[in-house]
Amino acid sequence: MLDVERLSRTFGGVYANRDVSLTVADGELRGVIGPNGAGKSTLFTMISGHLHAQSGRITLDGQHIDRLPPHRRAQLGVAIVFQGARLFPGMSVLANVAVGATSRTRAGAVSAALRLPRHRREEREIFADAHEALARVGLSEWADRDAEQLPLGQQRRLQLARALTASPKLLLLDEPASGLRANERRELSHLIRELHRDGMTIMLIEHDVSMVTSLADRITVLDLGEVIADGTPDEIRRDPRVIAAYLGKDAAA
Amino acid sequence: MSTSAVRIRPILRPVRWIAAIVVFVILAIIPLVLNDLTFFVQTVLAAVVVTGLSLFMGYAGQVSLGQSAFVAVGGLSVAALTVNLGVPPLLTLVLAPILGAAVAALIGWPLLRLRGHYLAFGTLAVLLIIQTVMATVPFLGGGIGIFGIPPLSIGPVVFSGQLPYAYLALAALAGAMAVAHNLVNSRFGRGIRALAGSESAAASSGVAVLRSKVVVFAIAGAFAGLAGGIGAFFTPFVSQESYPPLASFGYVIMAMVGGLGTLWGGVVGAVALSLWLQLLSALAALPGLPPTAGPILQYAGYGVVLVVFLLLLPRGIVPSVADAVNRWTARRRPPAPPVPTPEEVAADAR
Amino acid sequence: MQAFLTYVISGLALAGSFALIGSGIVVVYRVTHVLNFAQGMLAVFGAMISYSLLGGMLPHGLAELVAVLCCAVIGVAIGIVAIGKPGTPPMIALLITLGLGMIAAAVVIAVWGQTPVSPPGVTGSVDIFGVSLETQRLLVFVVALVTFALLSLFFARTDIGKALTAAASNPRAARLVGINTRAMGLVAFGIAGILGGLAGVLIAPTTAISVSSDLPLVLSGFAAAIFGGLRSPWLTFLGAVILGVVGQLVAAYGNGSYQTPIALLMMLVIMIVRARSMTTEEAK
Amino acid sequence: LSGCSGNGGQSPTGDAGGTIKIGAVMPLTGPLAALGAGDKEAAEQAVADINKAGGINGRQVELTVADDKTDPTESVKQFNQMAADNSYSAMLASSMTSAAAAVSSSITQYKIPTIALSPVDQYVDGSNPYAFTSPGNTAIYAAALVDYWKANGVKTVAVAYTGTDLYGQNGEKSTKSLAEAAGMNIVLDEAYDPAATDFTPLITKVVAAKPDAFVQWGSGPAPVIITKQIAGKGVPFYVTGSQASNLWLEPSGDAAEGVIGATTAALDPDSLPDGAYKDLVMAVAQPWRDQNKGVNPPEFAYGGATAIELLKNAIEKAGSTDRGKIRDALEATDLLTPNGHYHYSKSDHMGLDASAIGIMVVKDGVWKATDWQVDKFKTDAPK
Amino acid sequence: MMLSIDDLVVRYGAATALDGVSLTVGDAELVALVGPNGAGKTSLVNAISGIVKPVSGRIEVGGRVAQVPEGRQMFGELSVEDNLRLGAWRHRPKTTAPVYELLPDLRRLRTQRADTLSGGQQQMVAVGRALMAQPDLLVVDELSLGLAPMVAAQLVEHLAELNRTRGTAVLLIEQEIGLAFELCSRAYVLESGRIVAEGPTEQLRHAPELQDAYFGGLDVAGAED
Ligand SMILES: Nc1ncnc2c1ncn2[C@@H]1O[C@H](COP(=O)(O)OP(=O)(O)OP(=O)(O)O)[C@@H](O)[C@H]1O
Ligand SMILES: Nc1ncnc2c1ncn2[C@@H]1O[C@H](COP(=O)(O)OP(=O)(O)OP(=O)(O)O)[C@@H](O)[C@H]1O
Ligand SMILES: [Mg+2]
Ligand SMILES: [Mg+2]
Repeated sequence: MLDVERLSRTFGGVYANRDVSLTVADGELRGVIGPNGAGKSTLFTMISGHLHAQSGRITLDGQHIDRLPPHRRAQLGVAIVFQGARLFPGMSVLANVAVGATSRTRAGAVSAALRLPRHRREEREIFADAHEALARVGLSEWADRDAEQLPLGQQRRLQLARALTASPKLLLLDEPASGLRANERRELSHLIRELHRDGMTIMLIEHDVSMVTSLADRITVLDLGEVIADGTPDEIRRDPRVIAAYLGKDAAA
Repeated sequence: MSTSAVRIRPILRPVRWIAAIVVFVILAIIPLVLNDLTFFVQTVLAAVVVTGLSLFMGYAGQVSLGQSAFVAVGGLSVAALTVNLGVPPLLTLVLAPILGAAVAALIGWPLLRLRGHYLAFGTLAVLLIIQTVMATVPFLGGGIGIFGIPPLSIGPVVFSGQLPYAYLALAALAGAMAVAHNLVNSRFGRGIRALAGSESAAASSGVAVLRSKVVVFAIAGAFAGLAGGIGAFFTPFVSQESYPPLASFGYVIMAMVGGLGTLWGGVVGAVALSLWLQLLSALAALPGLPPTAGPILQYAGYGVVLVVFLLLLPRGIVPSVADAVNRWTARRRPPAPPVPTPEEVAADAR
Repeated sequence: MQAFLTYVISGLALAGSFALIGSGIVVVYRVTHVLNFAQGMLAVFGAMISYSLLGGMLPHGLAELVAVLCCAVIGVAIGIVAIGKPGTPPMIALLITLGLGMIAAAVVIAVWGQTPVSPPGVTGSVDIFGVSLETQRLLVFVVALVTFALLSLFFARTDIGKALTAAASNPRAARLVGINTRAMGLVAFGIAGILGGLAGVLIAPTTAISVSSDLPLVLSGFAAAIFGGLRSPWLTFLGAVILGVVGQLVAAYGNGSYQTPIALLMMLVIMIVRARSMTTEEAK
Repeated sequence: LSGCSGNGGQSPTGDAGGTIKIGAVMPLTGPLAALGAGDKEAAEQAVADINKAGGINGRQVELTVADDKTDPTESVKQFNQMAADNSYSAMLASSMTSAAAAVSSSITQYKIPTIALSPVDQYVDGSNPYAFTSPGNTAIYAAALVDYWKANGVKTVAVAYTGTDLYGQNGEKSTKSLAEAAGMNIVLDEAYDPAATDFTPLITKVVAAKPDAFVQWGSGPAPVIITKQIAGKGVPFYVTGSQASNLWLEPSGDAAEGVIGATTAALDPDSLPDGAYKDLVMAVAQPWRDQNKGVNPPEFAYGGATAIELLKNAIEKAGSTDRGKIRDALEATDLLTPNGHYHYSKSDHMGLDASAIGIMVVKDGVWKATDWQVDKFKTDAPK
Repeated sequence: MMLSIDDLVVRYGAATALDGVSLTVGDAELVALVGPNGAGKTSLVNAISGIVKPVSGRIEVGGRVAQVPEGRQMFGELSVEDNLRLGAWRHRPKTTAPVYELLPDLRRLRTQRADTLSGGQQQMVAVGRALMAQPDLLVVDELSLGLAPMVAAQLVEHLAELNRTRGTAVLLIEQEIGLAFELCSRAYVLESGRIVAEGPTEQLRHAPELQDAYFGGLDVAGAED
């Protein structure tokens, strides 16, 4: 499915990612953890195409996507939920989510300007999907609100809904649970597990270790831009390097 | 800043259509009662330009301080081609918006990569360059300007006099607004608005950031080119001085006064400002004023009203009115969308 | 060769005047994200006031000083209207400065009429590498150079400079740490006033300034400043140099009519080339 | 729709007593504002005088001046609004050349006799029957200059001009052709950018070319800067009509001393031989002097006044305010004005010759006739 | 009394975010404020710092306040060092050494532009910047947001430390209720704009209405307000 080979990126000489390699199998749920500044988000943004790698290659379903701009990768089925809230102010929650469908719809400026029937049909589909996605993350009754007015937690879910309307092949989640309460995390976990069950390939960055370990099939651990461990949750929990660099003694439990 | 169009739609949709029709009927009657249509035609053409500009500024969130450049392109393609090459008028009128769009795309494609006021400068620079070229290249008027532009004609029918151009301009405006309206409420329009909010998020939702921006800018350029083309037939004279930078600033002011990112903002802004300026020059022309009084009156009148207006209604006429209407309807129809605090307005603009 | 040197040096001197106008635009933009279109008018005021004062009572030096101080006041006044109202978006503020520029024009016409003026400056000329350059133009260049040195030091080294930048970078956070963003904005407009006045006072003797000089002045400054993204002093200076030198060379070896346009085109091309390299980083 | 049919003149209101309405469009704001303001003041003064003297054919004259903001499109708008109103009998078109040219088709459409306050070459040959122009075109200025140069043994000439406007372009053409015809050779011929603020390259070339005469055709701040930069370089410097006012004198200051200019013959009234012409000039100059502490009026002050004079003369001759009749009367104009002696004809809608131009020199900050000119006036001053 | 809020009402247009909230923080007291998304926590914080104007109610502050705002609010164009120094804009001394002591990760980033930092790094800067002001009352909106667990725990320790040594009072908004209750002696529970529970953390920990929402528990009820 996704194959990342010796990916490197420096900023002013400092490595944010160094020879990062990992392979995510079709339908796998891959956890990515590591201390702050380890390079997790950098890795995601390079996969989603917002940041160019200086060396290494990224292969999606056997196709090299290194040189493709973000929107082309989105059209190939890569969706990302960013770490910070990045939504579209001045648009309703529903419209925000509808934008997510852009990647898999075709109608362009011309057909829109002329209101071609094909365009009308597409619009109906898009909004149907948008509503469904909102329902899934439990934001239905916020649909007509102005997105920028959502409290933080809701903004998180909004982004998730936006990603879902793209019905992606590969879903990148960068700390989706931060700012959520225990029970909200539980719901989120349910949702992610559901998507996983439906066969979606997912990569998940989280600092809530218990959440990652309970969800992920495999976990990749980054530190200072390098992969220091890669394995099943149990292996990771016991790995001394990981405990030293990230988990800390007590958290290992 | 582009919120209001979205906000008023659910509440006002039926009303809007009726309103639109009424307005255009009125606009269609006016030319029959006026005895000189120059003011009318030039105002409507300005509205066409501003409709495009407002679409661009409101959604791509950037400024074009040189929109006259594309008006000039439209004017030139009509003037130079008909007079110097004898191209059929109708054909040149078709070319005007196309060339306008092409030139816009040409500068937009590189400069729209940059944020901030780069495009504002780029367009302004292009305008100044075009002006010089027009002033020096004989084919484009070479300082003398281009005279004797033939009247527009379709087959045997010749558009002589002012009236046909008044309706041509109105048709152009209706077309421009229809296109703008359809675009805004479409997948494409949402994409544009989205990338004004967060380019990275828009891109990863599949929005082709650069292309979308360029397309909107080109559309604005097309509107400007069309207006320029019709204007060239109407005046019928074109020279470098026909497209001064101040006119460009005027378009931006009209767009803001009317309200960015709203369908009617362009029209309202253009009409409001044109009327006010017309009133000022009328006052300034009153006999018996001391020689300097006229200019002082005009500058001060323009400046003071502009400043006061912007301070009182920073979001422009249409959005403010729309909000008022919303609040009014809200009494009977909760839940109303909350009005943003000044912070949000400011935040939106950044 | 000698001729070439002449053109280049005169181009540099010319750059000084563009840069001075640009500097004011940079200061205001950097601190308030407002593109101050009244900057040209500030220069016009500087020229007019110093002209009147010199014609009247005051001696050289003092007259210019007073003129510059007046401009500082005018600058602050502009600032109060432009950004005084909380939450005024930059785009609106830009148009407000445009409007204020018109009001200023009305004032200038009322007080000084529309006849161009050119207050007396430093007379004579100096030799640089055997190239004779009007002393006044040399003065403009030197002052511009010093101004920019001070500006970049001010922004890069001093706490107040940092606070000024912070005010625009994130107004909310600025307020949280106790920075008074509006006061900062007004300080910026005040500085812009001084720089504008300085420009007017210094440039006027080499040319003829009237109320209609406003637009050409602000455009040249804008052109220079945009090169530094409206925020970087040194890039602004570089932009000014390109405008000035390229312009003079075109006038010298090409068709004089195209002096300004080709200089502008040059800037555009460079910016476009830079744009391509910037794209990826901006995307993140 | 009176707007389209343009049946202007035949309207009944045309002759029925009442005031005679004349419309004018001038740049009162924008770059050329100072020029327009001067024209406005002079024209209004002339109208006031006419009305004091009992008006035209016993009817008072009402002049309406609209502002075209130095923008042709605006000029057309303002022009049409008055031209479409049948109560207006005649128009003055803008002091801005391209604006005055822009209204060409409106003039034909509304068939309204119009005198341009700027030299519009397209109007000179009378191909547009209703359009006239009052200022001398660049050709007669150049002719006067070349006469002077011939008389003073000038062999080599350098020309600089604004390549981006008519005044510069035509000025350069006429100077070149006339000078070469007179056996002089053009050692330098440079276009410059009117927006430039430093002319070192131009000056350097001029100094290197060592011409006997260096003339520049342009207006606005550029000529001022050139004057300042050429001063003291030992090159005989010549300017033209556009510099015959404080707009150039004032800012140029000391640098203007000794500069020679080809301007209207009226610029230095006292140098004129007594006679009809001097009286006419004085009629304009005296009130101006009284208002401006003894300073002589600038060239354009005569322009505005003259255009009114020409219309007055025509309306009197026509004995009617019918637009068509006024036009015919204009074409038959043979009138001595402060601006020179006008002979409008079917094929000449400019009507002046070189005798309307005088060669002046700046002495102590004011324009004075050159001694050569003073002699010349004795034989041929406008009469 | 370091902070006393009395019957505070905040509205956004027609929507009411805070509806008669009263809350106090004593000198050198450590108070937690918890509640679901959209409860109004951030609105409360913004009201304290004057960013939103309350419709009615009273807010009294008894000393120097510093804040760790929601969403980090970096000075993007400025370096980490400058961001920290500006935290003490109003006060001397401006030495940043103590912050680097506390958050060693930041030391190597001191010259980096703040907008290029990783999420967690920005959070560290936000905390460091607030500490620079040496406040009497520290208001934190989501302390652990985006921080590695170890770092978060360490910061909580430091706050306790500050409280002991300098008597710094803290109003802590925190979703990781474990952390919050470990640090704080007293807590308020805010839901859809109203205080629904208040008291010593020991008691609240066992309060049934908090069980499922903030601690383990099985119920998966909707968390909407
Ligand atoms: N544009 C940039 N310029 C310089 N350094 C950068 C830039 N972008 C990222 N970095 C650095 O690269 C490193 C990795 O950043 P990244 O955002 O990937 O960390 P992370 O693993 O996501 O951390 P966190 O858990 O806090 O989100 C950090 O040290 C960051 O400072
Ligand atoms: N600018 C705004 N305009 C309109 N409504 C707003 C605005 N900001 C917040 N709200 C509303 O006020 C309520 C409280 O929001 P607030 O951000 O204070 O919640 P919160 O407790 O901080 O949530 P979170 O824990 O997710 O940060 C929410 O219903 C939100 O929709
Ligand atoms: Mg991250
Ligand atoms: Mg919050």
